[in-house]
Amino acid sequence: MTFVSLTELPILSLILWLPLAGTLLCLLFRHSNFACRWLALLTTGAVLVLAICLFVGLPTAPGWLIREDYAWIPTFGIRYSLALDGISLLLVSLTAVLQVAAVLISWKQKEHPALFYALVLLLETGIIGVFLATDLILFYLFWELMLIPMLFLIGVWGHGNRVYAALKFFFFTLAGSLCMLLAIITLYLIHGEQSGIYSFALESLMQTQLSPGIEMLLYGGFLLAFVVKVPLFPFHTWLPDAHTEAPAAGSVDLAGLLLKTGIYGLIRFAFPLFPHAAQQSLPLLAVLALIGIFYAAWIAYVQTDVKRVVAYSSVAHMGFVILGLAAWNQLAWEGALLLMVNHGVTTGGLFILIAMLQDRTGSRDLRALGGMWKTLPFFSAFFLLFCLASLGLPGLSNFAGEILVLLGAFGRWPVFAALAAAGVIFSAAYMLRVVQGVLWGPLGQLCKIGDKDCLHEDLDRREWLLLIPLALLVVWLGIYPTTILEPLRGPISLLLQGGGLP
Amino acid sequence: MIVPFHHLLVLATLLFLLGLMAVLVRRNLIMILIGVEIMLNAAGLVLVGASALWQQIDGQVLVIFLMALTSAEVSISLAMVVYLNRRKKTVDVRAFDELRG
Amino acid sequence: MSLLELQALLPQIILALGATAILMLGAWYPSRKWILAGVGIALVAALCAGFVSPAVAEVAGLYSTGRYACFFVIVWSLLGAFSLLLSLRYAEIHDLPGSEYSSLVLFAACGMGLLSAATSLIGLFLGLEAFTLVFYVLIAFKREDPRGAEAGLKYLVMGAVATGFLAFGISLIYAASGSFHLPEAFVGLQQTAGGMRTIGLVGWALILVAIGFKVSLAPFHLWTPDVYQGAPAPVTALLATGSKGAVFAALVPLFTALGPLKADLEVILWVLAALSMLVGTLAALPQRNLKRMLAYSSVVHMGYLLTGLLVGGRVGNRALLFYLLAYSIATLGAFGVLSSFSRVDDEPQEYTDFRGLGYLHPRRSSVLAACLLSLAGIPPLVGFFAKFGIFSAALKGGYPGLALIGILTALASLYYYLSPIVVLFMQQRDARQLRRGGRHEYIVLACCFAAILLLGIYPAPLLDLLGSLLP
Amino acid sequence: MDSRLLLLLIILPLTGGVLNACFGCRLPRQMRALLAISSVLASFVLTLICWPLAADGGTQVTLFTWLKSSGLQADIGLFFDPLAASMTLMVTGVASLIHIYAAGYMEYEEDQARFFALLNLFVFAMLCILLADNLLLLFLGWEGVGFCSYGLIGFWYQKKENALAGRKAFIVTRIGDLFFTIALLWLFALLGTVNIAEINLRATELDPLLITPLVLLLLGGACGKSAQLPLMTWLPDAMAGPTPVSALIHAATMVTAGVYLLCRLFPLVSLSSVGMATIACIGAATALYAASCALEQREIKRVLAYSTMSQIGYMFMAVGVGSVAAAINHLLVHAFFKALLFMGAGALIHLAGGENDIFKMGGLKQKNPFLFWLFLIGILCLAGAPLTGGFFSKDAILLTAFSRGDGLSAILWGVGVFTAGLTSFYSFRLLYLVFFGDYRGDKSAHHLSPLLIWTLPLLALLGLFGGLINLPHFYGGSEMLSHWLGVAPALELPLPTEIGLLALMTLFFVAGWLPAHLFYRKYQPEAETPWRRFLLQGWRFDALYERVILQPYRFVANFCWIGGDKALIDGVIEGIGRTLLHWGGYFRQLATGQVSFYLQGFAWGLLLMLGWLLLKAVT
Repeated sequence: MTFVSLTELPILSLILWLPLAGTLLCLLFRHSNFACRWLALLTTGAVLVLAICLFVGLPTAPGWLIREDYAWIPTFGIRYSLALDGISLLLVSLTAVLQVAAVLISWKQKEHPALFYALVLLLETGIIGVFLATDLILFYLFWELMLIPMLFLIGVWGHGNRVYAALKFFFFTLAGSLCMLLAIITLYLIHGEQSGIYSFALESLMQTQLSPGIEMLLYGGFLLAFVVKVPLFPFHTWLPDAHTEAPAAGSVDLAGLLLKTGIYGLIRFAFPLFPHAAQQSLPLLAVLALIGIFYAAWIAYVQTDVKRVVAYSSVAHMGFVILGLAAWNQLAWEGALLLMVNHGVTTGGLFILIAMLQDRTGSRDLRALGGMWKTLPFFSAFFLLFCLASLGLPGLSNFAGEILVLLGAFGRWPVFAALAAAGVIFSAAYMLRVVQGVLWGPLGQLCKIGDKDCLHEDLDRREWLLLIPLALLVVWLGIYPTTILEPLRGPISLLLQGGGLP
Repeated sequence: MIVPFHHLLVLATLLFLLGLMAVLVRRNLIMILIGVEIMLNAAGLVLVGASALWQQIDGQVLVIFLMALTSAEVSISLAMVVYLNRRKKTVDVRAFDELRG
Repeated sequence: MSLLELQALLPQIILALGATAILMLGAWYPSRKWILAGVGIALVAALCAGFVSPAVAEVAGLYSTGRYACFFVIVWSLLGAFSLLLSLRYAEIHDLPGSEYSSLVLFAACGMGLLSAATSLIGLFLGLEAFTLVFYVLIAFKREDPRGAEAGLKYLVMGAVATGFLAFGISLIYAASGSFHLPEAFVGLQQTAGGMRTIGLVGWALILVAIGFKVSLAPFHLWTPDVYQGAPAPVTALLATGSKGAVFAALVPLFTALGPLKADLEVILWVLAALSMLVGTLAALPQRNLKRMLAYSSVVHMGYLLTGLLVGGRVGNRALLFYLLAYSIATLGAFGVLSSFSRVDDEPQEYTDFRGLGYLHPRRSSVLAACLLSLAGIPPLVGFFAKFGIFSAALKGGYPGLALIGILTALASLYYYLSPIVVLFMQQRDARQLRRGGRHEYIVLACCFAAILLLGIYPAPLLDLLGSLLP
Repeated sequence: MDSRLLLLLIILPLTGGVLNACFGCRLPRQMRALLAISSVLASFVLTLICWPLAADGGTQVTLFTWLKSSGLQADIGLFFDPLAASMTLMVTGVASLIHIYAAGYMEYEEDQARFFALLNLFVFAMLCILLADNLLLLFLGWEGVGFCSYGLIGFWYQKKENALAGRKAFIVTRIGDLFFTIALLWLFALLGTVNIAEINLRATELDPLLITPLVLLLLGGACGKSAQLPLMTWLPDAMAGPTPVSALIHAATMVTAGVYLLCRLFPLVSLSSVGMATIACIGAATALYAASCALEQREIKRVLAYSTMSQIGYMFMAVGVGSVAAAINHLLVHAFFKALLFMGAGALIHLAGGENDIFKMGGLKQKNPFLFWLFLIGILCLAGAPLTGGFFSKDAILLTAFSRGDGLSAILWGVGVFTAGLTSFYSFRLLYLVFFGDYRGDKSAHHLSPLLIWTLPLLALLGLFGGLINLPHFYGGSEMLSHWLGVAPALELPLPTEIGLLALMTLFFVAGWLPAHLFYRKYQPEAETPWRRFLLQGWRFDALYERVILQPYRFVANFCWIGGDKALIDGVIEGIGRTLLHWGGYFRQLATGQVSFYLQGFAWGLLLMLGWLLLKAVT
């Protein structure tokens, strides 16, 4: 597929609304479990195909690659404008991949399957929308659109303390985003008064002249919304609860995608709109990121719930990403975005594996598990691989991102980078504790040898299908990250120059 | 105008306050309704006076409307009083506090 | 009053005469089918308002017949029709007399139409009282229900006192300015000085008390939860939407005409708005009764609307009207679901009644959830753009404090809006029997749902329309 | 010759490892071992073929660019120079032998595929360290060997201690890696490159003040991997792994990676005299410490583990006193004889029926005299018996230290000589306890695969004659290795001094051997004394670290979780929520249900409004 033919279709809209169409169809055929799950798979698969076409077919250029722009609510100056550059392309692709995984991992969903798949698809629309929108209100719309499906996914299909977790997730993120809404409106009004044109378009709003105080205030609003989502210490406490209680698909989406929307928001909106305030905030971001790296790694070490460990590890990894952003140079940013994608794949994979584990043993408790390599060797091999990737073993995906972040960050914050490197030790500590608790040792309390319940089945065909691509991705991104770094280079250098847009 | 408007205004205000006091202080439903009537009549008084003051008929028109309205209101409220009395054997408003919180 | 003026007031007359006719005929042929007839009459009135262009701009110096007024006549007529549709099954299972009920609702719609069209204080008074009197009856319409009677009593007493305030306030303003007609009344008030001006302002304060009661602004809101709880669900729907909306619809031209006088009232309105938002939110937080929660939440919404009113101007008023419609649709939907869930013996109100209902009745529960989320202002539902409009108007109009309070209360409001949703979808299913609804209810709910969604995704036409209605 | 052949060096073991990992369980049993052995053997042959490429400053070859960003360029690129070549030859050679040995040793294991996959991957990672042309690739290998070591130590994972030992090894070495990482980051920040050759070339551009901390950081990395003080606690525990693993990873190759790193970056390292001194001191201290611990160990592999630590201490000392050739020479010779010793120990353990404790062995000489002779060669090399490979290599180190002539070097030399005596003592203690006297164990011998014996003689020869590769002129040698590596030959000392030192060394060897001969030739049970227990437990460093590092770590972690996350952050946020609900309760109570009260609301509202208007009218 060539560049020209791609742009002739409204391909961005297509990729954006396809999942929504899937949602509606799922609700329509809600009485057939079979139809719903295949619909969900087909839809996410179609999105994946489209995303791959884009990824392969589009050139690596710094600016927007494709744009769509239509009037929507002229009264407020809101436009339906979508645009895709290297960064969004990458994240949309990640979304497409992980959503297929999310559908596959919930293939045997028994409770209200139609609603479940519908919500997963709706979530996909929301996430892709966030990555594509360039009108601030449109962006906000998708930003909030992600919340409701996630709320339901956690609240309805979650584990034990799900309602608490769901509401906590919802309130944390919403508190942040309402601040952002206020800031967006203020910015819009200031811009309108200055130029006479009331518009929410990113390009226009970037031209706004702001006094330092106001800029800082508005930036604070944006920042709050995004760092809660990322999440940065001390706004992270929703995450362990949400990740832990969410069903598998929910955890995958949360860790793999929702956290990324926060980072994306920072680099696409918060930084370019308020360049001076952003510069001033970098030390703060770096400090918080560093605290997060340590703090989360420490807490992860004493958790007994596997999911909780992985959840806290996400906080630590996101700390690395933010540290990279705070370093504000090409190297660190490329690393940060790379790490973001890598984290999506590895943590997504881990959550998938934990779901499989829970399916088989009914437990996620490190104290009760153990010796899985004996009964589930293939599962265990994958588990080990993803854990190693997560702890940053060179040659697997996360390392490439982490080392770039550290190399870049060292140029600006040598001490912070050196300390952050220490975080890698802690990540080894808690990750190996998980490996120890799940794979090694004698068979856990849950099963004594000879127990009939203990004869777990190793991976079935669907699970192989699910894990192999992810594992390949983990290795591929580890040894040949150029695939991703290449398209990122141009957009990042544009963003760093402060222009941010072509 | 024989009576200065200010005097009338003072009288009406006093009437209104009296009515209001009745509404606030009394616990008997009938008494409260009578208080309301007094308040409305205070309004009527002002309207008539103002009508005279401005040499217009509009105020008096409203007074007529007011009277019609009062009668309608009274008929409804008395029906309600009868009904409530039949139900709880009392016209003390304090008895009706099942809905709260 | 000429024939032309009658023709100009045709929609309201259709409503009033239709109501009378139904009342009369119903005495001879008692049937619940009269409710459907009422629906028909309301629709005819709406059509009439939409397509028959009035010959005169103002009727008797009381009512405007402009596009603004026509629009609201249509809205309230439709609301009346919807409310009647909601009542069809409800009246049947609770054995309510059809013709009386139908005619009362039509009268109420007529009164709301008149109120929205009022251009003079007399018109305002008459319109307001026309539907207030109707509500005295409607709220206590379920005679066998003690809660209904108590609610009726409370509304009656409070309403009567409020009427007293309103009448006295109007009379004071008239005394100060010498006119009931809107621009003149205020112009007169401005020109007078000293004592008379003070009297006028006192009159305003009294009117604000009455209005505060009608739309339940804090601290005049205390009746709201009790009455909502006691009244039959379809009546509550009408009460929560029409009776408040019509007042705001009337206040828009009133405040536009207010001119510089507004400065005197600004602080009072500011405080009322802020207080309503805060008090309503806080009181709604611990509620476990859906109707009472919606009552308190309506107090909050009135605070938002008042913010829009305070900002005024084209931007503020457009935001207000949009918000008003968004609020009305969502509230109608919510109460519609409630009334469709009601059975002979019970009407679900407590959250525990809704446990797990989401999977028993997925469609209606979804509508309820959508309505609640729209009220909370979650995109892509209409409530979002409504709130967005109000907040941006507040910021633009120089009320960042109110915008901030608005944002904070919107955040807190999610707690009480989500609670019923959590109960509906995230708790164990109750084994209790189904709650079947009627076809007519489904029509209303479908309309509400569609409106919530469509207006949420594409509000541009409605915004343009509202913009064109405003001067 | 096509330089791209070099790439095959690392690709072959990688392929073998990956194939075994992915499809090993589907392959027939013999195929797994065969695959692994052939891939490593092929690498060995290839090294020999490629040998000429190392001459003339070496050959550089790139497979593809791994990481490329502004200013950073890290290739999957190899640099084959004499240093790397000699190490590669040793590693592939020893690894081939150990693979063959392992095929016999692990004959009846269940999870052979995992074992050989990890072993092959280890060779791949080790070769990455040796051949990497940039620090990032080196780091990849560095962590890779760490992981493989982790996996192999915990190979018998069902015993919890094994897996824990693997974890300990991984994490402790990772602490060292942290310093290495920081050094890497810093070097990149200073020089803008991670290419090793370039760093060495441009090291002189660096601010002298910065070089010392950089060298210390590199030393930290090396300490972790090479089990030097203070990061040495993992190595004795690592003996939980299968014996071939101990032989390959924890004796011959991985643990010497630290030495290799320092040699690789020697042009940089040598710029800091403080750094060099620290390296030498750490080496000497570890040598002494480990030797003292080895005196009282009861398990055969732990004795060897401490001896390894001690010998690596010598190598560090060599680097520290500036003699790369001596270090590498000792590294190579040590690799041969230590592999020999470990593999022999493995065979002995089989002979003793899986028994580890040397006090429960004894008399094994009769069971397998051939093994005894092979083991004896290893012991002699370790103890530094004159004219063995171990003697020459160790002597070269001490000689260099002595010849430097400053006070510190003298002390180092003294420690080295004393440690040599200790080494001699514990080596013979081991020998006597295992081979002499009567069999004290109660288990019957396992079947001994011929592979377990016949891989040893070659190593024994290499160990015995390893001294020849860098024989000083004094003995009539030509210092081949020094020339090959292109470093300055050792200093020539006056003849009498040389002879005096030689005599001294011999004296210390005998001084070590004699007491061992007296005490242990005939077995007598030993009473346990606190002193012995102290040495047995490695000076109780584990307990110290537990108290000083691990317990506080757990405390902080728990504090952050319970005090920070739960109590503080969640507490504040939930507190806000609860407060709001609480206030809400008050506002809710306002709706008393009493109409009169509601009406008062009207009155108060009105009053306030009127009050305000009045206030406004007045002002």
